[in-house]
Amino acid sequence: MSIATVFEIVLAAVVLGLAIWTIAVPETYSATVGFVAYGLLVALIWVRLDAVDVALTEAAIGGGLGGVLLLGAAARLRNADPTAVETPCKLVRLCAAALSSLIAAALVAAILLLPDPAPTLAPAAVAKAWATGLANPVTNVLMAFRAMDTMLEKVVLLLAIVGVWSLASDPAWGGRPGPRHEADPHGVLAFLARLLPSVGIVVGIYIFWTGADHPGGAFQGGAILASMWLLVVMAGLTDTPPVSSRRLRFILVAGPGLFLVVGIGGLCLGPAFLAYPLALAKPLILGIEVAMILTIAATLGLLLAGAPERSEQR
Amino acid sequence: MLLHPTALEAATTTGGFLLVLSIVVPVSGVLLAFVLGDRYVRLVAFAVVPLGLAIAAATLAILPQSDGPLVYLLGAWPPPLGVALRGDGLSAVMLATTALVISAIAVFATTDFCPAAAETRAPFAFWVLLLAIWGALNTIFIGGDLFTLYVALELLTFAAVPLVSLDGRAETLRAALRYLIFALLGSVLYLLGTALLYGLYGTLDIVLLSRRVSAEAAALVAAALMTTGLLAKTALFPLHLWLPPAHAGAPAAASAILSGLVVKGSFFIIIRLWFNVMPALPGFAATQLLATMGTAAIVFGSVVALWQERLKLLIAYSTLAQIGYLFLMFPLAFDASGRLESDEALAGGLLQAVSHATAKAAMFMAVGSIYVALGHDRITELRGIARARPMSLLAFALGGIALMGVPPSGASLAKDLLLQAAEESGQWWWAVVLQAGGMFTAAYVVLVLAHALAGSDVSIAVTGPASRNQDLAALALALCSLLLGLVPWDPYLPVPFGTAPKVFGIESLSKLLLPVLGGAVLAILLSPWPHPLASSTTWKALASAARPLRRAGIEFGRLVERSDDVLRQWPMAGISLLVVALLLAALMLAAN
Amino acid sequence: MSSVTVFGLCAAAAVGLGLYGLITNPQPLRKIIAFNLLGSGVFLLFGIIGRRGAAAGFGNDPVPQALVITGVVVAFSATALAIALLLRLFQTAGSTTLRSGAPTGAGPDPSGD
Amino acid sequence: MTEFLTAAVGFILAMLALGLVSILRGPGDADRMMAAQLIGTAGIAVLLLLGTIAGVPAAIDVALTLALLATFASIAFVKKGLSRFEADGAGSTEDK
Amino acid sequence: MSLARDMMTIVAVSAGAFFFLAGTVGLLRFPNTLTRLHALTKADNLGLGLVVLGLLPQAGSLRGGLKLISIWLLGLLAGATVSQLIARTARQGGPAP
Repeated sequence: MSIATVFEIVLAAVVLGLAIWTIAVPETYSATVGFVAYGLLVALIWVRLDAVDVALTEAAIGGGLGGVLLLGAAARLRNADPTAVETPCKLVRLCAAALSSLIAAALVAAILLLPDPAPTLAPAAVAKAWATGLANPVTNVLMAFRAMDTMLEKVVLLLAIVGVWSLASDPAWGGRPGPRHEADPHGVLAFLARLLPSVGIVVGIYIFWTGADHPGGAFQGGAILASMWLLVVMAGLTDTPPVSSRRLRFILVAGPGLFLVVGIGGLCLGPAFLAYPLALAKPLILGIEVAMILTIAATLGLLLAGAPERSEQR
Repeated sequence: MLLHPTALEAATTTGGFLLVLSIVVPVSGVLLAFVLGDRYVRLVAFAVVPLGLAIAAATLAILPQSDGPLVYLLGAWPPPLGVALRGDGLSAVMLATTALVISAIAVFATTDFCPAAAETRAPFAFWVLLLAIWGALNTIFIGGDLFTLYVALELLTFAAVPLVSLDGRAETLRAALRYLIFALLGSVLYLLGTALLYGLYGTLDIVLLSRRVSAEAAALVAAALMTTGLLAKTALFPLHLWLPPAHAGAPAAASAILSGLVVKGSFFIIIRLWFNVMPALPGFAATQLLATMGTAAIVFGSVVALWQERLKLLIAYSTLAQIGYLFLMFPLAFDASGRLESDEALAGGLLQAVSHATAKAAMFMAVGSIYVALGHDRITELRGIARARPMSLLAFALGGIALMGVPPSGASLAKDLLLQAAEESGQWWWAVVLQAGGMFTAAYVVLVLAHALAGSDVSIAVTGPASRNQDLAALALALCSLLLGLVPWDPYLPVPFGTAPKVFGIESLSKLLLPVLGGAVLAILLSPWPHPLASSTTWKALASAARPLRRAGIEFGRLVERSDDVLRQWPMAGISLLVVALLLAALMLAAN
Repeated sequence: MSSVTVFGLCAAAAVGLGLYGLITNPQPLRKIIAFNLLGSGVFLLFGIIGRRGAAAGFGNDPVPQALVITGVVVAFSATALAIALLLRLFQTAGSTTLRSGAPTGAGPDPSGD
Repeated sequence: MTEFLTAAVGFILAMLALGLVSILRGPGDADRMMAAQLIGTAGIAVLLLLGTIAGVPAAIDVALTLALLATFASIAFVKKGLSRFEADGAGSTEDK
Repeated sequence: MSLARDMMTIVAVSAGAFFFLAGTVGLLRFPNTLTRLHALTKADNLGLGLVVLGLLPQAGSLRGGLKLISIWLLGLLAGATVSQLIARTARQGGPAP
């Protein structure tokens, strides 16, 4: 057994240990902390699997924004643990455990039975990369070959926003999402909120820009920008915009909107819907990505902020 | 006209752009409505509705002239790298149904969700989500790639869940959360199967997959997981814990969308999976399992429906039963070659889905109007509604009659086709279930009508205004469902020539009377509610004769209701889900 | 044991654990966390499938990677929506239980005919 | 060289696992937060080493992202912790 | 030249690993929150710093080196801020030191 394999086994064991802790621990807050740590470590697995684009996404979501989302909820639900009585009886849990392990076992069998050599689309993706002029194959798949999925996924994000907003109370509609944060303007948090975003914005834009040819992209960059914005909000230096703001709405649809416009352009003038003319492919894709990074940053930030709570007039 | 594995459509066909438009138009509507907000949301929706109808009509018109399904390669990239949209007869029929039902719902909802000058919450969310559901469903009906279907499925869920909790009451929030989490569980299982299929065959394109799949263990595991996930989203018994509270708690227009259309999305993907991707894989036993669950759904759904106090819950449970009815097509499609191939069964199942979509949406709308009129929807206190809201009650009745399978309704044609398939494949037991299903449907419709029509001379205080638009929308949809049997289906669905029902004659009379009488008997035996005619003397004589039977019926009903309560507990539903997945996998493995 | 096998086992275990937690834990927030765990298992499965398909100079097939990125975004939005619903439910009802308040009609005295 | 780095990665990972034990033990939230902080830092170190071993320069970008977002997560973490103590009436904090 | 670089890497990374060990042991063994915090912040910053230092010779490009250093700086900044916040929290709400 090589030292690399030992390392992989240790990594897998730590990750699994965290997963078990997350499921088994009685207290919700601890489970949440466990899951955040799990998210951080899964990013390591992705690097090990040579899927750096996914590792970036996982680091941004699993360890970062997702963690904050879950921790925030856990903190707000601290006093809501009266469900112990609802814990199913031992027999039910035993049944569930047995059946879940059977499913996992079936999955293991299926994984071990996967064919060798494995089918792959990597050569096809590389062979067609000329059409976009971008060297990162994952970006090519996301923005060209499977552009439809990416566009629909952005609509999913928009619907999540609509869903979250629709939970507002009627008087709060049109107001600002989330609680107003106030912090000592000379405190540590405010200090960090002034310093870190400048670094974060550079990193976010770098990750986005490098995504054309190396791992990275609009989503990962957008997630970083969103977290920086939230940091500033949490430090009380700025406030969330009211949901009725037309400008905000425009930013929220800019990404899928531009995607759609370019797609329709391809339908009317070019060869097909979502097809890019050869000479313009790279600038068009980058343009869509610029719109998308704005949309993603705003969407992710607002998803974390929650439903409108404070009405505009006050 | 159906997707066929032998013909590789490597190029976009003429008219393929219609497929793109059927996605792009509603999605643009969503974006536009979101940005404009205020009072423009409804305006955008009403601009999209005629466009959508026109696109669906154009698709229906152009498909028979094309010598295969319509195909559109997105970005001109051929699969497996790219994603194709494909529209066959099934897609065209579903596209048209969706366009029709959404239009009717839009008309119905104009007054309920009237945007004010200053933007308000509910109308904004409703109109945006309505368009989003349209876009998601259209994508599901024409998506040619299993992962695109996954994204569309999630789009559908994300649009449907907020509709449930639109009025913000605690119980609807709870219903929405249950729905969301269970639906997410379902879609993760679907995605799991997708991952395995990609690992096996290196593509997720439906046509390419259908040519590559073979009966390998991993493929069967994938099929079982995907099917189970979709069943959870379709709410087939016993995975229905989320459906009754979600469908009954939502505002009327939203319920109509959820019950009529949303559950059809995941059902359609099951059809694609079993009939198009892997017709040879499931095997006899797995199809029997699906139909058995369907039968249980019919019994449970109908009996529990008869036990409901509230009309909306009754209809929600009726949806449960009708979903079960849809799954009877699977064993009947199984022919001697060991593949899912029977055209009658496929056409019958899809027609049933179409009839249910139209009829159920109409019924929910009608109940919405009744609710507004009475201020409640308690079944035992419906008397007098026939005079106060004759149009609403008529829409409800027509929808119910259409669902029972009375000619010339679509359900009747569907039943004929399925019965024929049962006869051809020698599975007489499903013929029995098909007949019984019609009677069960009749039972709760008759029950409601009996309560509503009893004492129609009583005049009641009406709390809310009547809306002509709402009644017309409901009535139009109900009529549509009732007349579906007269539509010439053969360009789109493999309906054998000459099966169009005769509207008049002894045969059709028996088709009317059989379910109605059977349903009346069932309603009397199984419903626990005091009957409005209970004071008449003939009734008393009858009742004393049938007392032991009725008592047994009541006991049975109570048993069913209790077990339904248990099965709707979260841990039980979760365990059922895993059991279904494992059973399906085991049966498929055994068959191959 | 190759890395594919090790992480494959890890993925399957995450799926099993996620399913178990989703079914047995009564707290909605814990269900949401379990769903995320389940999802991450599925994404890992895509990851090892892509790893097996390493070719053309890439250590991981780009198509599954793209699918995972799309999937992660969808799962994140689902989590956000679920948590918003949960918080709103807690705010309105004062509890987070998912047990339905018996929406079925408790039948009246059935013996009355 | 690769062997040495892999061993170092394994060692730091083992330390990280031990840090997890301290998450399990608690006892207070402050300790859990510290443990999470440790995991974040150790995770970044492991990532950097991994990237060097496998010759994946982009791993540095992942580490950079992680460093930024882990900071953000810890702050949100502490902030939530603070608002809780505030609710307990334990005196004024960073939050006003 | 290459040998010298490798030597530096080995020494620095080993030292970094040692500090991680020290931090973890401190986290596990020290009696109360504030002392544990003390152990942790030392280990954190020095451990990561030394690993970064060790990897600098292997970075290959100026950009890579700059990124490495900025990661360390970010770690320092975060560690300092967060530990200060934790310390306040622990002093006010946690068990007495």
